[in-house]
Parts: sequence; structure tokens; C-alpha cells
Amino acid sequence: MNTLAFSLLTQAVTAGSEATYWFPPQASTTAADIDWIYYFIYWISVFFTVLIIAAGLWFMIKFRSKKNAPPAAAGHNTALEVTWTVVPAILCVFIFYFGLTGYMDTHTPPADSYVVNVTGVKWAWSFTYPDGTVSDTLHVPVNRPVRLVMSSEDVIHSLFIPAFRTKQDVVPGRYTEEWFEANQVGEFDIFCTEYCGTKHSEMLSKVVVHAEGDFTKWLAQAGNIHERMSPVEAGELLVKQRGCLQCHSLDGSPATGPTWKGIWGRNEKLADGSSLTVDENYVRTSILQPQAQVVAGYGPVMPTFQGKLKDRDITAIIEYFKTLK
Amino acid sequence: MSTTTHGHAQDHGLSHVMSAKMLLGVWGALIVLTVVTVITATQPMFNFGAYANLVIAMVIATVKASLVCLFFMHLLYDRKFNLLIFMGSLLFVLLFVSFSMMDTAQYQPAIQSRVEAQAQ
Amino acid sequence: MSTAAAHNHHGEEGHGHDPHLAHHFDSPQQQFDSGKLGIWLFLIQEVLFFSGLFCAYAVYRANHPEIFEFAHRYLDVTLGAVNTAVLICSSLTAAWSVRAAQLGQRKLMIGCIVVTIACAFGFLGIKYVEYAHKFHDGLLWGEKFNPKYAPGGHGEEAGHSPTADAEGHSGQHATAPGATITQEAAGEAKVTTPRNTSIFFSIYFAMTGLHGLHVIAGIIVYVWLLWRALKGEFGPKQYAAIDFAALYWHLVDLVWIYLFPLLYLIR
Amino acid sequence: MSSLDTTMGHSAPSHAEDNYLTHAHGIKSWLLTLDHKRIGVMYLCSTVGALMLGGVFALLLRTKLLTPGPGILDMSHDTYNRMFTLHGAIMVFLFIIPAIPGALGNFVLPIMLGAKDVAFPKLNLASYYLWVFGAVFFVTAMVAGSIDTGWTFYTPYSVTTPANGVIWATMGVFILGFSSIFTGLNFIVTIHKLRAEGMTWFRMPLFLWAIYSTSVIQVLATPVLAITVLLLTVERTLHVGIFDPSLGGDPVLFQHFFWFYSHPAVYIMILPGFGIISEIVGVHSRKHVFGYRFIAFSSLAIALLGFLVWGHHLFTSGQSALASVIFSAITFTIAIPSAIKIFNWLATMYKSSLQLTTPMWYAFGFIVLFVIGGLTGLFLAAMAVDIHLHDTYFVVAHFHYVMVGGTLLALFGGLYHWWPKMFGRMYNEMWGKVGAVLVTIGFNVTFFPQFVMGTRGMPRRYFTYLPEFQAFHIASTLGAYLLGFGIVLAFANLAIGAFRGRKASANPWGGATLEWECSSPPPHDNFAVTPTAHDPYDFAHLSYDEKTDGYVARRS
Repeated sequence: MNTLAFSLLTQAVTAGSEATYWFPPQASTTAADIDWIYYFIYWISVFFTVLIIAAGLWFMIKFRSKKNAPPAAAGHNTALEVTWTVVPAILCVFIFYFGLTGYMDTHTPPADSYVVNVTGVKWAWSFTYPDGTVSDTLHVPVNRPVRLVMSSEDVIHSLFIPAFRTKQDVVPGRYTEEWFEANQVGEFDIFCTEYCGTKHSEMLSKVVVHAEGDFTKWLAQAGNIHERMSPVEAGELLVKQRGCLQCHSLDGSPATGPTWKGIWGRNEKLADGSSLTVDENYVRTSILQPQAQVVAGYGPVMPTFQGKLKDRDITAIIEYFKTLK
Repeated sequence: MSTTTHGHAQDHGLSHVMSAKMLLGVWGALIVLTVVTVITATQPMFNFGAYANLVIAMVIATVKASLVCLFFMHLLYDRKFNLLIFMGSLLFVLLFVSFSMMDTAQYQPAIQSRVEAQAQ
Repeated sequence: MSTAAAHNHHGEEGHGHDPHLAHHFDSPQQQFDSGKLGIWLFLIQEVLFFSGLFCAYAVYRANHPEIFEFAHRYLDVTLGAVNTAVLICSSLTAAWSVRAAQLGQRKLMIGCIVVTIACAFGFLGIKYVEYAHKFHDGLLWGEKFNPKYAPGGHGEEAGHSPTADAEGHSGQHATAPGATITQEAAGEAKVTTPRNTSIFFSIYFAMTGLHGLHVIAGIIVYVWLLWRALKGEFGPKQYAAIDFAALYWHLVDLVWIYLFPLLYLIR
Repeated sequence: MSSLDTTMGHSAPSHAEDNYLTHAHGIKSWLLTLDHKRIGVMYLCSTVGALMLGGVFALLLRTKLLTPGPGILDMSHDTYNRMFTLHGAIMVFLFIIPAIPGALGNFVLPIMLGAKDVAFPKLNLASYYLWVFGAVFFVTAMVAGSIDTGWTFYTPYSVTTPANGVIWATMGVFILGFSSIFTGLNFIVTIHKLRAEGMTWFRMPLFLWAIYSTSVIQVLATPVLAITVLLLTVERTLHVGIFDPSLGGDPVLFQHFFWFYSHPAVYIMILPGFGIISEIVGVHSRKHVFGYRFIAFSSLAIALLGFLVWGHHLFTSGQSALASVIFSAITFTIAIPSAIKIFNWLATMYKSSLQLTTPMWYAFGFIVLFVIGGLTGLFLAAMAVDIHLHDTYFVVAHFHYVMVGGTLLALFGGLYHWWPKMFGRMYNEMWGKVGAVLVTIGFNVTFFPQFVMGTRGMPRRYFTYLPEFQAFHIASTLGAYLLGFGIVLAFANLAIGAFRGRKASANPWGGATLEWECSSPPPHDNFAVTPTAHDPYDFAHLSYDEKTDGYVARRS
């Protein structure tokens, strides 16, 4: 976008990336463009607002008359009417055009974008990175396009990052996307902007923009849960993050898969008629080759986690199972 | 005044009187068209594919609807303004349905891929 | 367009004592035309009212043709066609009741009204039979969709519930949206039920249900007209109510003219 | 018949005694009245009651928002959420939509046409009782578990929320919808069929053009709202899955349904306001309205274009980019007829014999608010900017400027303009102006800070907020108190005037439309003899008469 033409008007805001009277900081590559369009409309609006209010006030004072004054002569001026039809129309075409190009920029993620999966649930966000790491704040590298692929577990939410000037509803039953390229290291607010119930106003999070290299460090550290926590804790986190609990209950209630209540050391009858005791071997097989030994009464529907869970992850899950009495 | 072609009605009637022949004729046409639409939709020899058959069914329904509107509902003989506003309302229906269809069709892949992801 | 002025003069003297002429109208013609425009605007409102359901239908059919292609076979074309004919006949008698009123044929008018009401009840009766079958066979909306047989099969052969087999228990639609559900009806080849087939029945019941409510409203209107007709309130100069009720009834017919092919006759 | 014209200005004294207020007595004569004027007065009282209820909610909300967290009212999250829902729903469905057509439309429209009543007086009364019935449903919703969905009822939230009032509220909306539809239907037929002699389409006062355009929207759009809330009710009770994604439904489709009505509904709210302002500016400038046809056609244009832009509420909803682009483009076309109206009003005031009366002050206040409200619409119509501003306080400020500013100030303007006609008495002019100033300033103090907050990223419908927004919230709350005070003052001045004011003449402003030809207040049947209509803004034949403090027609 040609920012030069109106640089005089917008210099104060496009030059720096700090917060201004109107705007939060410009921390993404598209923010400056969007602010520019905003100010373009802003100054048009200021012009017309001042013009109309001043004219109205002036007429009210200037043409004020006594009650018995004769009525004024009717006026008509087609040229004038055409003017104030055509001028706003032309301005509108420009605003539409700038709005359109800006929108297209913010809706066309570059092909090499870094993808983060986002899940909205009443009233928290969770962010899943390509390596399976999950966090409740969004961490991104600076100067790299990031594409968020989002869905909701319950009602409609909306992920809004004012500093990036980006927002998109997060809709249950489908994916929506938004992208940005942060150009400033720091922490910025994330808001939920689609009303989602009681704690809608507390469905907040942060986006942490890391400097070059720092992001990979953060990811390695965040991803390596085994160094941060005990095996039992790590196992508990893993089964939550990987959606195991969608099909396996912890309290004995029936679900798509067998319950995990008291699973360790339990005797299971298998679909082929044989039976076995749940031990390390069986758990490992069930995770990596779920169809091999299916418990009687359940369908062979579990997906494999081969390549998705590391050996150490499975060990942690086993340690966690031992605590489920 | 409504365009009354019936001389007798001109004197004291408020609107056009439909002739008995016309009423029976329209009724007959409607019944025949109902039979035709059932046959084209169920007989194997009229199977031209989902799309073509939808068009056929809708064309027949629209012919039937037009008969009802123009004759049973007197629109052909009534003030033309009533016909105009009725047709106008159909434009708004068309607007509503077509825009909604256009948009929902565009984002179906986003729903489909979510469904597939959940199925895994 | 402006009829008010044209009728001013005979509005003041000529019809001053016409008991059917409301005080704010100048002439019976002006009053009749006002009523006519009013009822047409009401019908337009009805068209837009139904348009919501047609929109839902169009959106889901365009995006999921397989559901409609599959599920419509659960409907009984014969009953639908008979009902179409019943409504068309009632439309004929409704239109004829207007003609009879205009020509002062009182007995014929009352007869037409009676037949119209009878047809409306006939329509509802057939609809009841269809609904009863659907309820019995689990062909319902949303979570309640639990068919007892494959389309084209018979309710009487109802065996086990195929959805329950595949999904463990009902209510699993959201968490286990397997692309298809395989079902096996007694003595038939395997049939796969498309995902979210229940949507068809949601739309079916919404559309026919709302239409049915309009039929019931029509019956109420016609019973009221019958009562007034028996009291001798209608005649060649006073038939607006009959005319307007008939217009409403034709609209109910119009809606069904589209519902029938859209729901029953899908290929 | 033409010989009668000249005397209509001040009809015979014997007629002046009998007016619609004294025509019949007793509460029953009001509750069962078929007189459009009495129905208008009943609408006025009822909708103003709804405004007060919604206003109390607004003040409570703003008081809570003085601080983040529970605040000095110790309000809970859920109470706050229910309160903003009720504030929005009551204001929109019980006040903004019915107020001007129901009250002023009913009172003025038939008289302006030179008719004795609306085409269907019984239906008119039925519309009023549908309003009452709908209001009862809303009150029931408040008591029976309340609602916390926002006035927009978005699925799947509205299907899953434990607040049990949702069904009551949606059925209330359904009923109110039919009240609105029947009012619109009645007005269309009245305008088509009951125009007096000489009342051609282009002699119709601009208020009637506006009401006509409004009615077209009411008849065409409201039924879609009715089916939407009906489907929502069915969704909530029977779980049919048309809008609920857990059953394969599509929540964005619900938004299409909802906004197909609710965007045109914005013009149901603002178009009657435009009409009133056109009347006020013409009459109180004592000059023929500039560009009459442009204004008349711009009303119709807005009404029709209003149907083509609903998707601009869905730019961030997951609507496809293609649809967004189309909707954005069409949205900008609405700016043009709106701009035409503003410029035409200004041109009317230019070189006029302007009377600086209370209605004129309100008209100016309206223009100020509508210019700001309309121009901020450009920000929201520009897609790239809307992405940032959507669902923030910027939107809240924008639609309050347009809807509330537009409806409330126009309603006040209209009431102060027609009050002498409605009740035959004048109000206190000085307090009238004070009220106008307080309302205009209070409104701007309340809502202008919200533009800044919104641009800075403050989302709407937030119970609590980040501390950096507090200063703006405090300003906004103080403005709300001022606005509330101004509104009460303005109504009090009117009410006192109606009982204690000095007698008004038949034509205190020198208006040339037909309602100024009957006595004040009008007699039961409006006109003993149907009048003949002339140019509604030709004031040449009206001259000031000091004795009655009114204008007298001398046409020959």
C-alpha cells in the first residue's frame, strides 16, 4: 500500500510501533497498513463532521428569524445535489478498495507459515504446536508468518490480538483460520471477543513473541515435559492433551473405550475370547497397535499413536495409570 | 377499478368472478401436473440425473403455483399492484436463499476437514 | 393508484347508511380494495416466513445431497401425492366458494366451505398417519433419529437398531461422527446411512409441521366463515372475508405444491 | 369542496370542544379504542415505559463498569451478562423498533394523509396488544431464569445456556415481530388506499415516505426473524440440529438468518427518525424542503439496499471471503442516500427563516449524532478495519450513535414538534432546549470514549476489563448519568406541558401538512370534511397570528 501519499497525516503513527492515543502497539506486519486505512477514513470523517456541524451551527445562528418573518423562498440546485451524491460515492469506492486489499492481505497466509492449532473452550485457550507441545499462552517466533487453525469445543469464541489487528471467530464443528507475522518481540493481549457466557471477559491469554532462536529454545523446553515434571504428572498432562479422555473415562462411566478406573493390573476379556492382565506390555501394544488386542464389547476404533507418542511418554502414561485406583 | 371482463360483475361486484369452466380447467391441470411430477420423479425411464430431475420437478411445481396464483387467487384479473408486490416478495426470498447458499457452500471444506479430524 | 379521491362523492351520500361500510372508508370498493391489499401483504409476510425453512432446506440439500437422496426414500410418495391432490381439491372448493358468494348462491357457497374444511381434515388425517409411522420407526430429528429399518423397508420388520449397534449408545453423534454408519436390515443388503441423516428429518418435520399449523389455522378460519355463512352474513356485496380466506388457503396450497417434490420426489 | 380549504385552519369552536381525548370517557374507552390517536398515545406510554426499564438496566451496567470486577454494586458475572442482554433486547424490541411508528406514526400518519383512521383500526389495536403480550413474555423471561445470550441469540450458546428464560424471550420476540408486521401492513394499505383528494405520492410529507419505507421492511424482513426465533425455540426444546453444530447444524447459518432481519431492522429504527427530522427541518426553517424527491427516494433506496448488506455483521464469523467482499461493497452504497439526506437538510436551513425552537435543537442534535454514527459506519464497512474493530466497544458506540441517537433524538424532536397537536398545549420552551442540550451532550460523553476504547481493543460484553481502560469507562458512566437525567427532564417537561401548559393553537409552527389543518387536539374523526392536499412544504399562504400564537392559512 502506498503509505507515502498520506504520510503527512499518518506519520505520527506509522513511524513508531508504540501505542498511540487511538491504537495499541503495531506488532504485526499488517498492523501499519490497517492503521493507515483507519486514519484515511478517520480524516475524511473528521472533515465531514466538522463541515456539517459547523455549517449547521452557522445556519442556525445566521438565519434565525422572528415568527412573523415571511417564509423563505424555495431553493433548488441540481448541480449541488449531484455533487453531494457523486463525491461521497467516489470516496466510498476508495475506502472499499483499501478495505478490500487490506482484508486480502490479512486473509492470505504465506505458504511457509508456521502452523499452530488453537482450541477454544469455555473459558480458556489452548495452543498446540506441530510437535505436539501444548500451551495455554501462544508462543511465536518474531518475523515469521504464523497461521492459526482454530476450532471450538463448545460455543463460538473469537480470538482477537489487538496489537496484531487480527481477529477471527472460533466456531464449533469447523475450522477457521487467521494469520499474522509478528515484527516486535514482547507480550501482547489475547481477548475472546465473541460472547461465550459467564467468564467471557476472563477468557484472556497472551501471545509471547520470541526473538530469533529463542522460540526454538522455548519449544524444546516446553515440549520436554519429562524434565519439568514427574512421570505421573507428565502422563496426566499427556492423556489430557492427546484427547484420550474423549473415549476413556476416569470415573468408571461407560464411553467409547474401556474406562481407566482401576485399569492397572485389571483382568480384561478380549474380543477374540482370550484374556490377559493389564501390564506395561499390554498398555504399550494398545497405544501403538490398538487393533491388536481389543477388549470384548468395544469396537476396533482407536487410532494408533505410533510416531505421535515417544517411548518416554508411554512410560509416563504407564506411571500415571498405576495411580488410577 | 379492477379489470373486470365479466359484464354482469361490473354492476355491483367488487371484484372479478371466475367462470366455472376456468375453475374446473385449472383444477384438472393441477391434478394432471401432480401425476406428471410423480411419474417423472419415480419412473426409471425419466431418470436424467439428480440435477435435471430437480429442475423438472421445480418447473412443474412453478407451473402449478402460477396456475393457482393467476386463476384461483385471481392475480390475473386483480389489481396489477398485488401481482407486483407478490412477485417482489419472491425476489427477496431469492436473495435470502441464494446468498446463504453461496456463503455456506464456500466454507463446507472447513467443516469437512474438522469432521475428518474428529473421526480419526 | 389513488382511489380515495375518485370515490369521495358517492362515499358521502350514497353509501352513508351501508352497515358494512366502516366509517373511515368512502366506498365499499375502497374498503374491499384495502382489505385485498392487506391480505396480499399478509401473504407476502407468509412467503418470507416460510422462506427461512426453504433456505435451510436449500443450504443443507446443496451441501449434503447424499442425505436427501438417501433419506427421502423413507417417505411414502403415495401418501404425499394423495395429500397433494386433497389440497388441490380444497383449493378448488375454496375458489368456488368465492364465486358462489359473488353470485349469491348461498347453498353452494356453504357446501364449498364444508368440503374445504373436510379436505383440510383429510389432509391432516393423512399427515397424522405419516407422522405416526415416523414416530414408530424412529425416523425423527436430531438425537431422536434411530431408524428401525433401511429406506424402502417396512416398519413391521423392525428389528434391532442399527445406529445403536454401531455407536455403542445413542447420543454419540458428536464424539464419534464416523463418516458412515453401516446397518443391516433383516434380509437386505448392507446399507450405509450418511452422516447427519437426522437433518433431513429435522427439516421435514419443521417444514411439514409449520405447514400443518397453517392448515389448522385455515380450518379455524373456515369454521368461523361457515358459522357466519349459516347466519346469512355473506352475499354478492359482502364476501370479502370469503375471498380473503380463500387467498390464504391457496397460499397454504402453494407451499405444499413446493414441499411435495422437494421432500418426497428426490432423485 | 375547494371553498372549504381556507377555513380548515381554525375549525368552528363547537368542534374544538370535542376532541379525541374528550370524545369518550373511562378506562374502557381507552383500552378498547379503535381510534388511531388513542392507540398512538397508548403506544407512547408503553414504549416510554420500556425505555425507562431498559434505561435503568443501562445505568446499572454503567455503574458496575466504573471499576473492573464486581464493582460498587457487587454484581456477579451472570447478573451482568443477564442485564446487558435484557438492556439490549428490551431497548431493541420493545422501544426502538415500535416507538416511532407505533406512537408518532399511529398518531400522525392518518391525519397527514387526510384520512379518518388507518385502514384496519381493529388490527391496529391488535398490534398494540401484541406488543403488550410480547412485553409480558419478556418480563416472564426476566423472572423465569432470565436470559444471558445477548439480544442476538447466537447459537450454539443460546441452545446450551442454562438460563431458562431463553424460550420466553424468543417467543416474546416472535410475538413482537407480528406486532411490527401488522403495524407495517396497516400503514402500507393506509398510504395506498386512504389518501385524501390531491394527495399524490409526491405531495406526501417526507415523514410518510419514511414510514412507508419502514413498513416495507417490516413486512418483508420481520417474518424471517419470526421463523428464526421459532427455529431457535425448536432447537432449544427438541434439539433438531439445524443451527446446533453438535447435531450437524451450522451456527453461521443462524447468523445469516438473524441478520437478514436484523440489518434491515436497523433501518426500521432509523428511517422514521429521518422522516421526523425532514419534517422538523422543513417546518421550522419555514422553507420548502430542499431536494424533496431526493429525500423521498433516498428513504426507499435505504430500505431496499438495507436488505443486501446483512453479511457485514459476519466479516469475522467464518463467513467466506467472497461473501464478505460482496457485502462490503454493497454496504458502501448505503452511505450515499444517507449523505444525501444530511446535505439536503443543511441546504434547507441555508437562507431560511429559521425558528430556533426546541424541535430544531433536537433536529440539530440528531444531525450531529447521525453524522458521527454514519461516518463511523465507514470504518466498519471497510473489511480490513472491521476485522480489528468488530465486537469491540467501537461497534457498541457506533450502533448507539445510529440507533439510540437516531431514534431517541428523533422521537424527542417529533414529540416536541407534535406535542401541541397531540395534547393541545405547549410545553416550556426553555426547559425543552435545556433537555435537548443535556441529552445531546450526555450522549456524546457516554459514547464517544467508547470509540477510543474500541480502537484500543476493549471487547464488548465484558464484565471486567484491563485497568488501562478504566478512565474511559468512568467518563462513559458519568455521561450516562447526564444522559439519563436529560431524558427524564425532557419527558417531564412534556408531561407537565400536557397538563399545565398554555393552550396551543391549531398550527403553532406554521406547518403546511394536513395535521395542522385540524384543531389541537384533533377531533375524534380528524376532519369533518376530507381536506384537500397541497404541496406539504409550501408555506407561502401561512401567516403568523399573534392572538393565537399560531399560523393561519389564507389561501384563495
